[in-house]
Amino acid sequence: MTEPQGGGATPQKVVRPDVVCPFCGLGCDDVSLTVSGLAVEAGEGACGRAAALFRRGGEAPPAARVNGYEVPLEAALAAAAELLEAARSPAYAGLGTDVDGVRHVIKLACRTGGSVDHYASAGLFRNLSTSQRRGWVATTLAEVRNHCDLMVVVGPDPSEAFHRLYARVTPKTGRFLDGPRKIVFLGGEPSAEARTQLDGVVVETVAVPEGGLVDALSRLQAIVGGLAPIEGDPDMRPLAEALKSAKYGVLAWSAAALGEDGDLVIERAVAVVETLNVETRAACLPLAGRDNLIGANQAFLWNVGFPLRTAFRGGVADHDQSANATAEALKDADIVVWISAFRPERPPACDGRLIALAHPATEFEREPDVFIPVGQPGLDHAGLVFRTDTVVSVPLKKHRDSSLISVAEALSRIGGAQS
Amino acid sequence: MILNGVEIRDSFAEAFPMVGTRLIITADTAKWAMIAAKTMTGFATSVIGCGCEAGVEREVPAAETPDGRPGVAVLIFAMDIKGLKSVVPNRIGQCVLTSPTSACFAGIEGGDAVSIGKALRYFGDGWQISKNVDDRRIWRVPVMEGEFVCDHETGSVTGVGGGNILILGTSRGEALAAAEAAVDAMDKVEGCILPFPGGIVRSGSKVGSKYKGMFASSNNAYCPTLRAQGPTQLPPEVASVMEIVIDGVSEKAVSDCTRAGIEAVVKLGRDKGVVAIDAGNYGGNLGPFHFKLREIMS
Amino acid sequence: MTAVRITNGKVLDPANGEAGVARDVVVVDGRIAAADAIDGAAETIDAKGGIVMAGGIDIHSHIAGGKSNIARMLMVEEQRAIREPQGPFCACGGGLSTMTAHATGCRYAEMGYTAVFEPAVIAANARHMHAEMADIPFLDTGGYLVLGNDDFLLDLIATGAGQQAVNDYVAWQLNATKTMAIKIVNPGGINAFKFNSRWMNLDEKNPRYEVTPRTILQTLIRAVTDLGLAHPIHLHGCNLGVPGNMQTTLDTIGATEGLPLHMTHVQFHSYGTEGDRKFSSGAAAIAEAVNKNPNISIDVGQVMFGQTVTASADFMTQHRNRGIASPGRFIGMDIEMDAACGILPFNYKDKSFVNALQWAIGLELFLLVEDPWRIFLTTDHPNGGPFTTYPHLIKLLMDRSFREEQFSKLAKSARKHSNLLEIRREYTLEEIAIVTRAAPAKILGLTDRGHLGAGAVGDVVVYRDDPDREAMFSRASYVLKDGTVIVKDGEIVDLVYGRTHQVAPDYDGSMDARMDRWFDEALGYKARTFKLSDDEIRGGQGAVKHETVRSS
Amino acid sequence: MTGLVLAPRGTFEARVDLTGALPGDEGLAKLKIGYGGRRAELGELFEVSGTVDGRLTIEGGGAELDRVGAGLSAGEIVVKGDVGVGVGLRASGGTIVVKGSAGDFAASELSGGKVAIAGDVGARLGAAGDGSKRGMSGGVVVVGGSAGARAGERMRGGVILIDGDAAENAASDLIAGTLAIAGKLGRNAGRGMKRGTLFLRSAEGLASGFRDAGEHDLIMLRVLVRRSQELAAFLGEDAGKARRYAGDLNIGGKGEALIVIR
Repeated sequence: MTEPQGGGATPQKVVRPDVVCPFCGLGCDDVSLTVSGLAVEAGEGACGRAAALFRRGGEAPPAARVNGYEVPLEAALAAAAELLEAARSPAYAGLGTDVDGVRHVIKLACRTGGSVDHYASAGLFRNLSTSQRRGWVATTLAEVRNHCDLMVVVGPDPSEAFHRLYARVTPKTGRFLDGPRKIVFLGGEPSAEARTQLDGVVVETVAVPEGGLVDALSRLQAIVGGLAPIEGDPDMRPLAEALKSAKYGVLAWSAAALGEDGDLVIERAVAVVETLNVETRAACLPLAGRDNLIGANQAFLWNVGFPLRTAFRGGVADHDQSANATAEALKDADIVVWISAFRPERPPACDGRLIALAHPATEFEREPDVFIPVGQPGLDHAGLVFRTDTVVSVPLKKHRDSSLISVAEALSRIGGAQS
Repeated sequence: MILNGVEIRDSFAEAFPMVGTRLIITADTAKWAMIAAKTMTGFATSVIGCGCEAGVEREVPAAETPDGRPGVAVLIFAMDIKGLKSVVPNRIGQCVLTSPTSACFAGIEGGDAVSIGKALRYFGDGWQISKNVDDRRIWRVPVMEGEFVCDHETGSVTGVGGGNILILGTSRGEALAAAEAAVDAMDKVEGCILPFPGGIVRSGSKVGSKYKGMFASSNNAYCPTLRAQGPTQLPPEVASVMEIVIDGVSEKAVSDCTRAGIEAVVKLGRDKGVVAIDAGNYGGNLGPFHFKLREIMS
Repeated sequence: MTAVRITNGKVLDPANGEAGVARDVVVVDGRIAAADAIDGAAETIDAKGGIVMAGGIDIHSHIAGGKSNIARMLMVEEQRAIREPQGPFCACGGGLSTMTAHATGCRYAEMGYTAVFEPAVIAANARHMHAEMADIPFLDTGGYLVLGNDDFLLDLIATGAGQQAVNDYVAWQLNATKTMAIKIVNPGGINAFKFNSRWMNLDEKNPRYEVTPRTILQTLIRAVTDLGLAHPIHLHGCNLGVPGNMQTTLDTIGATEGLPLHMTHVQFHSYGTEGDRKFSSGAAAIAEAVNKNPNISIDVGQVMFGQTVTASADFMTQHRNRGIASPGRFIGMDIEMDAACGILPFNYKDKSFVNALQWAIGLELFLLVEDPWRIFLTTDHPNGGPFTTYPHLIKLLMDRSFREEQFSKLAKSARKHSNLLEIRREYTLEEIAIVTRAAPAKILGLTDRGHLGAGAVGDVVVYRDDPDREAMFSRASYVLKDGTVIVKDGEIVDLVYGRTHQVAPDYDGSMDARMDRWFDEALGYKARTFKLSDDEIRGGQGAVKHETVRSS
Repeated sequence: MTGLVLAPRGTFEARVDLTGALPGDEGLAKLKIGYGGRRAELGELFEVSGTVDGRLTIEGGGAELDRVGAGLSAGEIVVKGDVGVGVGLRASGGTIVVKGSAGDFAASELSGGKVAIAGDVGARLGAAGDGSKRGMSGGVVVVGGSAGARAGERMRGGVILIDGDAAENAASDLIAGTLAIAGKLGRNAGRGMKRGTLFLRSAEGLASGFRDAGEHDLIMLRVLVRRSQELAAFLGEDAGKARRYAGDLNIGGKGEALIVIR
């Protein structure tokens, strides 16, 4: 598996095939990484975004900093512990970490109090708005791949965020398909790259006027349910008929891309699927999974009982999706613990103190009070992340020796120093 | 007891508990409110044959009705709540829902609830709308003329049915005139209705019959033409008897009504052909309410 | 060396024939030793007036995984209403029918349970299951892998690949998912629902593969027999919850042809169609069949009244039931060419004819099946009710007058349809010890658990001998896990973690190549990504691997 | 009769969760409440005076005070200032009077009683909370100022009156109930409405699925103004005629928006 290259001062070049990609939530596991010392280059299998996110120069990672001064890691951890000890309302934000990191966030937040949210959770909560209220019939990537003869993409093309979506879930052939697969973009347009992936698939687009997706889906819901809604643009009758005669229709969307009314869009899409399942088979494919968002939510559910956007006060958890959203929590927080191990995501502006357990390449608008560079799960250390379909989780492995500690370890040591 | 020459016999009306409710029927005009009210209380003289006893209680001024339009209060009585729950929606459905511009509201609170709009809404075939304000639900049922508005339900009360007076007159004409005078006065008492035609029943009955299956039959002791053929309650000068039956929401209402009727008759006096006031009973063992005429008039 | 001596108690250890023997129980370094193995002990527990038993074992309780998380999400009201109090050993969890991992461990431990097995691990979700089980304190765990609706298997059977290939595949999956037994849920039915079939009877052909549930069942029974798994096929049969399914259940027993089969939550599979409501108890006939067929064991899946949430891989059935969800929510999922799930909140009411009769049917089964070694105490947590109702259930079994008092509260229509009052049997303490410990250990092949003989693990419980058996089994006086006292007077006093159990039967290496191809083509990712490694189990601790005939 | 009085001991440095602080609670000072990421005794943050008699007055108030009157079933709470999120959350009776403004989710899932807020309210007035199918189901809410987005979302009963404007998506997916808005509407009001009534001054801002059903003399209006003081004040005591818009017809809804003709 390894290909030793060169020698002497040049670090050995190692090619690691079939690396699992942790970023978007599709969980592609055919990425090839070339690692030379600390330098990393993604090759075959990596989409553009994965390639950019995996790429590392050969330089040593930055040291930890306190108030802008480089300090030994131990000192930074101690400083973080001290700040948290004094904190009144911490906000644990970002949460870009593996399941183990999330476990440790829960443990620490349980002690220090404070709210916890993931930076990319807007889409998740749009999905939850319906799944928690009324439920849904959903499906997973491989089911779509083999069963789905008609996929309706609701809203903007999700492959903007999930680059290899169609190659993964709607290849030209599927095990149970009798004819060609069809994909309808409702209120969105496939990107040029998406069209390439969709070679051999019948692609249609149904244009929807700006802001008209909720109404269009309302009409679709009404027609599928046997009602006769008012006429509107677009005419939803053909799509309703197509879905009713499909063997396994799938409505897919990327909740993050649906905007403020996304929850209403999703509720209607779910209702369409619910009604279709009375007579035929259909399912939803809700996509939202960036940087282990789903894994963080899953770990919250089994450990705390609540989804993300839960706050701890004196060890008691309280779930409130609006009050504990990062943007709201920041208004009240006197300290923000920013966690972003997968990518150099910038922390949001805040008035309080800032502890950053962040990707070494993070560029801060304002120097954090404590900066602890952390390793990337699936590159610097092993870990577990969940795929966007919530069922499958994928193991991440260590692929280089960087000395960067994991979020879990950093938090564990902060917690240890604190008590 | 003799008042203005009229004998108040030492008798009593024997009455039974009945379950009743009040409805307020409104319309664009008093005329149409009354038509709806009269229609829905029609054919409701006796529970024996009609399933209920009903009548107009009073006209309600627009300022007092739930929708500010002229209204009529009606009372409906049945033998039990089950019976009431069946006749009320049925009568409203056939006679008020259908009557131009009408609306129908609960006129009594408390007691077992009797569905009105709750039952009638289905006429709307899914287009009905409910509005719940101030913890009271109303239904709006679309009809060709506009919307039929109806309260969700009305309350009920255990009242008294079968209060009565008998007017013994020297002629048919005089007995009727006296009975009409009584009805005019009794109509003004709130909480009561006189369910028979024009408030008067000329065929006051006794319980039972020689024929199987007949629950009531000619009250032969008060039939003037039969006075030679058995025990009679009629002195020789009496040639005709009229009865007024009273149903009321309470014992007091029936008692007040009884008094108002007797007073009106007494006012006419013996000179106008009224011989005596009597009342129908069954010996006092059947009905729990006894309206003793002399007590009422003392 | 650490040693604990439990003295002055009466030892109730049916596996070793001890029924109330006054002797010391000594645990040395986490294992039970002979009473005279050491002089004295570091710690002595005075169990005066107490009953000493092995730690309880639940063979069927849905405690972890994707469906549990969906249930938690769906029942946010319950999570809000029931929060675990903060304490030195308690985390921030909560719930009842949707307990968090931590709360699950605590509540089981307080009742004296030390091992609980998750009966429905969907292969695609196995990694999640293990991650979650690692966060359940106190309990030994393990999962039963759901097979029988997976397209690969159905394809093997349909194409006549042969028993050997099936065996290799089953072994490959057990290794990959680190599970300890095979569960079948609605054989072939979940798969058929993906092709829009709404019903699946024992001899009905799958619309795609033309394979019947009977064939699937027989093939997998043969596979676990050939592989030498201790636990027989753990079957959730066809037609769950359907009136008249007792015949299916009887036919299924017939289909085993004498080979071992464990039938789970049989209460849900014991319905007749008699009476004006076309719903009646089939418990007597089922119990009779169980009594006559020593190859059959069952757990009951008792229904207990109150709010719960039902979670099952049986999407076909759950979808059929979606209209009776309370509160009205339903989540279903088709999963990865593998299985599915359906989660549906439900409120069992004693005034409901059907629910009341379900309650009675469960008790009838408990009381009519004669051999306590072949029946196990379960509510199919949380499907029939949360496991915290076990003490109440034990009282129902042990106390006839209490049972009759509860019976009198049922809907009258249901009372007329049950002959529960005619059954006089009361469980003895020994029988309770069998159905909650000794027998579960035996049916799972856990030779060092469920008893108090020398060499067994130091999972020991002391109960106060309270005539109110519900009170007695609600809060153990002492619970030891691997020799550490974790519960005292019904309260958690220490935090320890159990182990995960698995089997790893050998298989022909060519199955690896076949599975690589299958994953690449059908699943769209790599088999090597799918396979769990030892370092993923409990933070790298790995699982306890149990011997099978074909062990690696 | 002053009842219990809570006077803040100082300015709040973090959000205060007043869940459980209800009139009639003798031990109010010892009540554990959320304060930022901690828990504190109510008495640490407020000076508690007065006697229990069914009334609770909060002096000063503040936008940090969350869930004031949450779960109230009887009695009266008066806040002489602003409140934060969730005022009157899931209350079933009693009266809550806020002299200032309120945050998001005011009167969310209210099932009875009355909530009066003199100033503005945040988003999702009377709406369904996380995971709940239905919003406010009964009671009366009167807002003196304007309401944020999604006022009355999934509401299924009761009456909400907003004197000022309502931001976008008012009455989204409204199931039943009455929502009256005196001011301007943001976009998409009534979208997804299944049933229920909106009282508006103009149809501007109504979602695209509403259609004009013409002017009507509605007996119902005469009844409503006689049964509800609040609606009488809003609609005018002589209300009778209204222009009716039916919607949301995109989804086969049977709701209505009524513009009363004065």
